[in-house]
Amino acid sequence: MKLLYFAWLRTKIGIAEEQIDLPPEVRDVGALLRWLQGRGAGFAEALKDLSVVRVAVNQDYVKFDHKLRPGDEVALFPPVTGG
Amino acid sequence: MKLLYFAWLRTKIGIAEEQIDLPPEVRDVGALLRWLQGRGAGFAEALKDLSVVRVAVNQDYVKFDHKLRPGDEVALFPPVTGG
Amino acid sequence: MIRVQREDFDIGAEIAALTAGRHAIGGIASFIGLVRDVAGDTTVGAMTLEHYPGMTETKLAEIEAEAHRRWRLDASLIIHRYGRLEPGDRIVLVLTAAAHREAALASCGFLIDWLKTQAPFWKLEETGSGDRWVAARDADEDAARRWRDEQGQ
Amino acid sequence: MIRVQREDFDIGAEIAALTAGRHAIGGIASFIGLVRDVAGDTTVGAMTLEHYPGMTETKLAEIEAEAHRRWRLDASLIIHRYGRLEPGDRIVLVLTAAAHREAALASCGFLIDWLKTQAPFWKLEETGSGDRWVAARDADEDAARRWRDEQGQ
Repeated sequence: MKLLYFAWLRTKIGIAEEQIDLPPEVRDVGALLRWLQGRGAGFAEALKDLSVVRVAVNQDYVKFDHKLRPGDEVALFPPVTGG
Repeated sequence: MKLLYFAWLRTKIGIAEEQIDLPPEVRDVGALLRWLQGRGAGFAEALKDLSVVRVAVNQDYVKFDHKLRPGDEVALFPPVTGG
Repeated sequence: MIRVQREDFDIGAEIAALTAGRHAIGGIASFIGLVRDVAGDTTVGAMTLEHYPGMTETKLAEIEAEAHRRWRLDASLIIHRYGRLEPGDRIVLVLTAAAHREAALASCGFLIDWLKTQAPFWKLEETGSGDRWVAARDADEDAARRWRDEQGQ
Repeated sequence: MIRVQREDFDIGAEIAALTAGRHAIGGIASFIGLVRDVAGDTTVGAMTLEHYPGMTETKLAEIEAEAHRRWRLDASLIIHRYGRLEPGDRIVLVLTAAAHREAALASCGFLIDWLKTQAPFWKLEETGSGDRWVAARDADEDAARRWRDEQGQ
């Protein structure tokens, strides 16, 4: 699965993009976020307040109960501030 | 008093502008319009439906009860259609 | 600023002149009105815009001042043309600039709605069956009325 | 049409290209967003716009299609820039063209409100006290929410 991080999620985590194999028990977005929180201090800090984390799967906004599949492109980012 | 006519009021009356001396009994806009209606066929035709006649005195919109004074610039025109 | 002119205008140049060096501006809203080649089910070849010189400038300036009372604007511009215009020609430009988009967008809508019912212009259309004066649209009066009871921000 | 680009844009040229020869168009509404030199009480020297290539284009196209479902539009254009921009620089252009002004003005407001909450862009401001990511404004979310229950025309 491809993971992308944008804006301050990227700078706090320290990487823009990674390829990971999900543990089998991580089946939806919420489980992914909890699993990522345990991957180190940068992840814990970036993901400590999930109310300001938005998730897109395959470039479409999803809720935390969205089911994940191998090969998904999952992006994590703060609320958008364009325009 | 200077009288100005615009758009189809001008084309029906046949003049764009005239200088007139008002009879003393014509004291407000309503009286002026009734007096003008009696000045000939063009005036009668142009002013037969006063609901589509707008009046400006000294370049400001006024109602038919607006009092007139010598030297006023009075303009008659249909509802505006700019923009 | 207001301008009543026979000549065409260039929106890019007008925006540049209005906003040059003014870096507190975050949003510029604009509206351009064009001559259409249809009116109802009739083909329009051209139109002539007549206006009331003097009153036109006064009314546009009043309308602009009212927009500045209702919204916090950094700059604004109204250009209205008169004379003979053909389909596709520009008739009117409204520009509003503000720190945030809400004020710019709302005041731009206000200005064009208000101008349609207050500025002394009249359109004479050239159609296949002769010339005809354009009648005022009830929808324009309704659009202007909407602002009478509304507050700015 | 949508474009996501590093380069600046020229509103006059874009309007000309979008509306050339289309004489059923009576009104063109536009909004341009600019980089401000202030944010709250802080001076901003410049900003960098990051985006999510791929998703940005998809989202902008969806937003534009939604505007065409809600209003009868003849043409529309969204240009959004990314990269480093300085105060006074243009960030975004929204253009909508329709037979009448109501559809053009309303859809222009809809597009910029919607884009602010849906298009994946993030602003990093350079301030005197260092770089900082711009926080989303509640007012933007409110503005977008307003359209969710509203009908087009």
